[in-house]
Amino acid sequence: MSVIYNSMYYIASGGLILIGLYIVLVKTNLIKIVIGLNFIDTGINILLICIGYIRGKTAPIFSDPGIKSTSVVDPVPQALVLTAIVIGVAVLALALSIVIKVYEHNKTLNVTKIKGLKW
Amino acid sequence: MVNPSLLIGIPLAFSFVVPLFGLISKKIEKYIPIVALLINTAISFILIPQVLKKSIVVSIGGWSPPFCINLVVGPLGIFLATLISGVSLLISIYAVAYIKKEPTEKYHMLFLLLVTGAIGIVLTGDIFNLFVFFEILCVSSYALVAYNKDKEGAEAAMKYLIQGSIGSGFILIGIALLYGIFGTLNMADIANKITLANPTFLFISMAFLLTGFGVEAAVFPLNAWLPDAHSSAPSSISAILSGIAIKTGVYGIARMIYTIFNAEGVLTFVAFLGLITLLIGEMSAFKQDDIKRLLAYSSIGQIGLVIFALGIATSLGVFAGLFQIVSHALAKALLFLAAGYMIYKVGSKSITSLNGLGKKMPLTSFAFTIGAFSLIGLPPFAGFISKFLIVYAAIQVKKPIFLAFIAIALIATVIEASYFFKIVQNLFFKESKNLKNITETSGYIVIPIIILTISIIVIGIHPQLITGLLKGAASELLGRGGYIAWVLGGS
Amino acid sequence: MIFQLLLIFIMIILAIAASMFKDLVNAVVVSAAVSLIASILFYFLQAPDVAMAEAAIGAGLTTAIFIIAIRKTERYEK
Amino acid sequence: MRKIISIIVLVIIAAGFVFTFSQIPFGKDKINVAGYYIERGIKQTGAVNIVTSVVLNYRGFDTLGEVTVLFIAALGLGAVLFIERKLKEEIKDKEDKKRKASLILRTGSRILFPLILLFGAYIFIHGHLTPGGGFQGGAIIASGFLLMYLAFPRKSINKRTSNIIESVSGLVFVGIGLLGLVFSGYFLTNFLPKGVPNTLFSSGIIPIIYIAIGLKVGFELTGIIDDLLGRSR
Repeated sequence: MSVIYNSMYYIASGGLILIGLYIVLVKTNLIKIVIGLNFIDTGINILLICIGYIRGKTAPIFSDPGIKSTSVVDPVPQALVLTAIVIGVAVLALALSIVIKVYEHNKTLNVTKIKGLKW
Repeated sequence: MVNPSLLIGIPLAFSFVVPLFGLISKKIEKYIPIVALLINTAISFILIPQVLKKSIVVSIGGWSPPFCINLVVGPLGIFLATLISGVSLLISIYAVAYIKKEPTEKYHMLFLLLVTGAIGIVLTGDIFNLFVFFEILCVSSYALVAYNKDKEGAEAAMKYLIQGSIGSGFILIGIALLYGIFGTLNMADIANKITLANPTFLFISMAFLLTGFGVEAAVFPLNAWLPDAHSSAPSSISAILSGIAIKTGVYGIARMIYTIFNAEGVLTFVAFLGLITLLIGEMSAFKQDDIKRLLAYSSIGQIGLVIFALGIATSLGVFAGLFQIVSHALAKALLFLAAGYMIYKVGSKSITSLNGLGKKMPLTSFAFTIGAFSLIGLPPFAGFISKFLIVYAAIQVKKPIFLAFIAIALIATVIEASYFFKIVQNLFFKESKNLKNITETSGYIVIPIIILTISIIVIGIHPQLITGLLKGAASELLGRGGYIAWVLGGS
Repeated sequence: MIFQLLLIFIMIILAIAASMFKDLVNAVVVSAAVSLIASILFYFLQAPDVAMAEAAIGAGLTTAIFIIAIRKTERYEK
Repeated sequence: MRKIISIIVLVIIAAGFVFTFSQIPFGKDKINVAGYYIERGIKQTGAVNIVTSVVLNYRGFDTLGEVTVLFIAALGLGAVLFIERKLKEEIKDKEDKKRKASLILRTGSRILFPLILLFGAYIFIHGHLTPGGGFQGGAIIASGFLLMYLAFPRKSINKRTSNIIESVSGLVFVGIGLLGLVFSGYFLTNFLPKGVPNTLFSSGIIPIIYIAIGLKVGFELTGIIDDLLGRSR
């Protein structure tokens, strides 16, 4: 049982990253590809938070005087993930604006029908 | 003492200021990048002698490393920062007259932010901060590649964005794995503890990081985006992407391999990859008909040469690689700027349409020729010294495999020479067809072209101007103990 | 713990479903649900700040941006 | 063909994940540098929320970069989707005739809008005391504006004002960093008095920066939505 407990979050993050990569590599619709990039970001964020988690400890906020400094989880990955989430949404918004531009020129979102996007 | 954090703070602050100046007058905003980058170049020149005496480590926020983000201004960092500030200053002068398409104020802000990102990458001493600056560089280049808003630009930007995002995702995975095992993000601190971890674990995390930086550096299997992105961006942006942005990817690779992981085992493989990149780049460039695509493929080839030189990993090899970074940055910026000006005048990107331009635009054509000769490696230009040194360093290693590498590198140079000679011949000795009223105007476009030409010749004749800095930079890359000691204070 | 396991299971299933839908609006709504579940997981992992950011940015605004983009382009994957 | 190659690549990456994740024990205490922040965070920065003190003080430079990335995305989006003014008016007229929101949505959002703004402001002002901060608060403000966009298709924010707010708040962030350089020799130092922890007026520069970030993020995200909808004036 503890094996499942210890690995379930890792499976979640690794699974999301792999599904995202699969979408990006295999799917042909541009918006689908952007959804895939979004999944990759979410997966990495879960991975980072998992790394910082310590069993049985609370969030690193000392608003209650009873919380001791030995009983909180690692705050650094949380700070990193905050940064990563905002960067993710920024890239995503830019990506979608470029998708709209590509659609205006080609009238399709299918990468196999767009000459410049075949790879 | 000037604080090196100004090198990042000034372009950032000036790019935030642009819209406020836009309220006063639309005419001022295009000069702001010049002012900001002029200050930056001045600061980096002031810092060079200080850094050569003793490397500067400044913390952001006032705590001691490894507990805060710190900037490590060693010889390598200040060398690249000076190169970035100088080249982008020249490109920003070019852009004053070149960029006419609305919204120009957004172009100038994005340009300044791209430079901020590049300088941040080479100066920071914290691996997550490196990722953040890497994203600044990448996101602003995605936007700038699509700046023309035409069909090719949008498609190239999309391709670049998808591959770049996967690359930066891989970098972030690598950082997460390193944090999970070491509990720290400071690069010197990680380097200090690197022997404590499982080697296979380290290899996998290094593979993630190198793949990520490899996308930006356009190493062989990851370079599908580069020709499209560089050829469909506005020419000033092609110049900065080819001259500066790829180099930051190379810097990332070098920093990871030499300083953090100290991975001697992969160096021969890296040299091999560099060589493949060189060969593929030059062979594809040979077939091109579009001048900007040709230059883009040639950039791939030249970067392959840099990576090959870094893979040699003797002090002369690394020195030669860094020299090649300088000569390629100057020459390729010059070529893209000159080609961009010619395309702007002629209105077509095809090589044959440039026939006979040598008589109509003597100065630009002459500058283009100098840049091309420097890239091929003809004396007395800067490219000659770097290519000669790379070959010499590879011979000195005395491993048969490196001699085989040299043969391939020379073949690539012959290919390169043949296509550049073809263009130069077209420029000067072919009859012009319909180029009646094309004239060269003096002004903002010509100034950077002249300065770049002069600097290529000057460095070619007096290489000792930069050798001191480059030697320091090479020994910084090879001597990782010194780097750790600067940051962590002798431990 | 069973609850968290269930959430993770649902999340993976939803992510796979998002890759299969031909209707992009469905795919986007499902991916918003993935973000929402991720935000709940962040809460369980003692990261309330991140949970809040993921819920507001990842599940809320991202979905809105996607929907606007789909409205400007086309809805069905061909 | 493409599918087979992709699956091979994915299997290799998955194998890498399995090996590396098994090396990092889940739920174990592996705090190294972070221990310093947990022990001294409150004394050194005055913020009770350690995540906030890490985000804005110990790793404040990352946050500056992150704000910059969002700024770049908003700029780039504006540059890519830039339309000439004349064309814009035509598109606007066409769209207006098509859509009109229902009465419930209009009235409801009119009531909710100030409350959402207030909530967003609360979140970023209390960033150093409770979970939340500039990014979360900014996103909430932006979602308030999104609601207004849905309810009133004819109206849009004044792009000029929002640009000025973005620039000024960005400058406040950089300016505070430079002030720290002036006062104590380090960029982004917390040079203001720290106050009593767990009260609103504490922890020096953190609340000021979070207010600047909150406004900046809020208006940038609103600007992104506005540009995507393509009807700013």
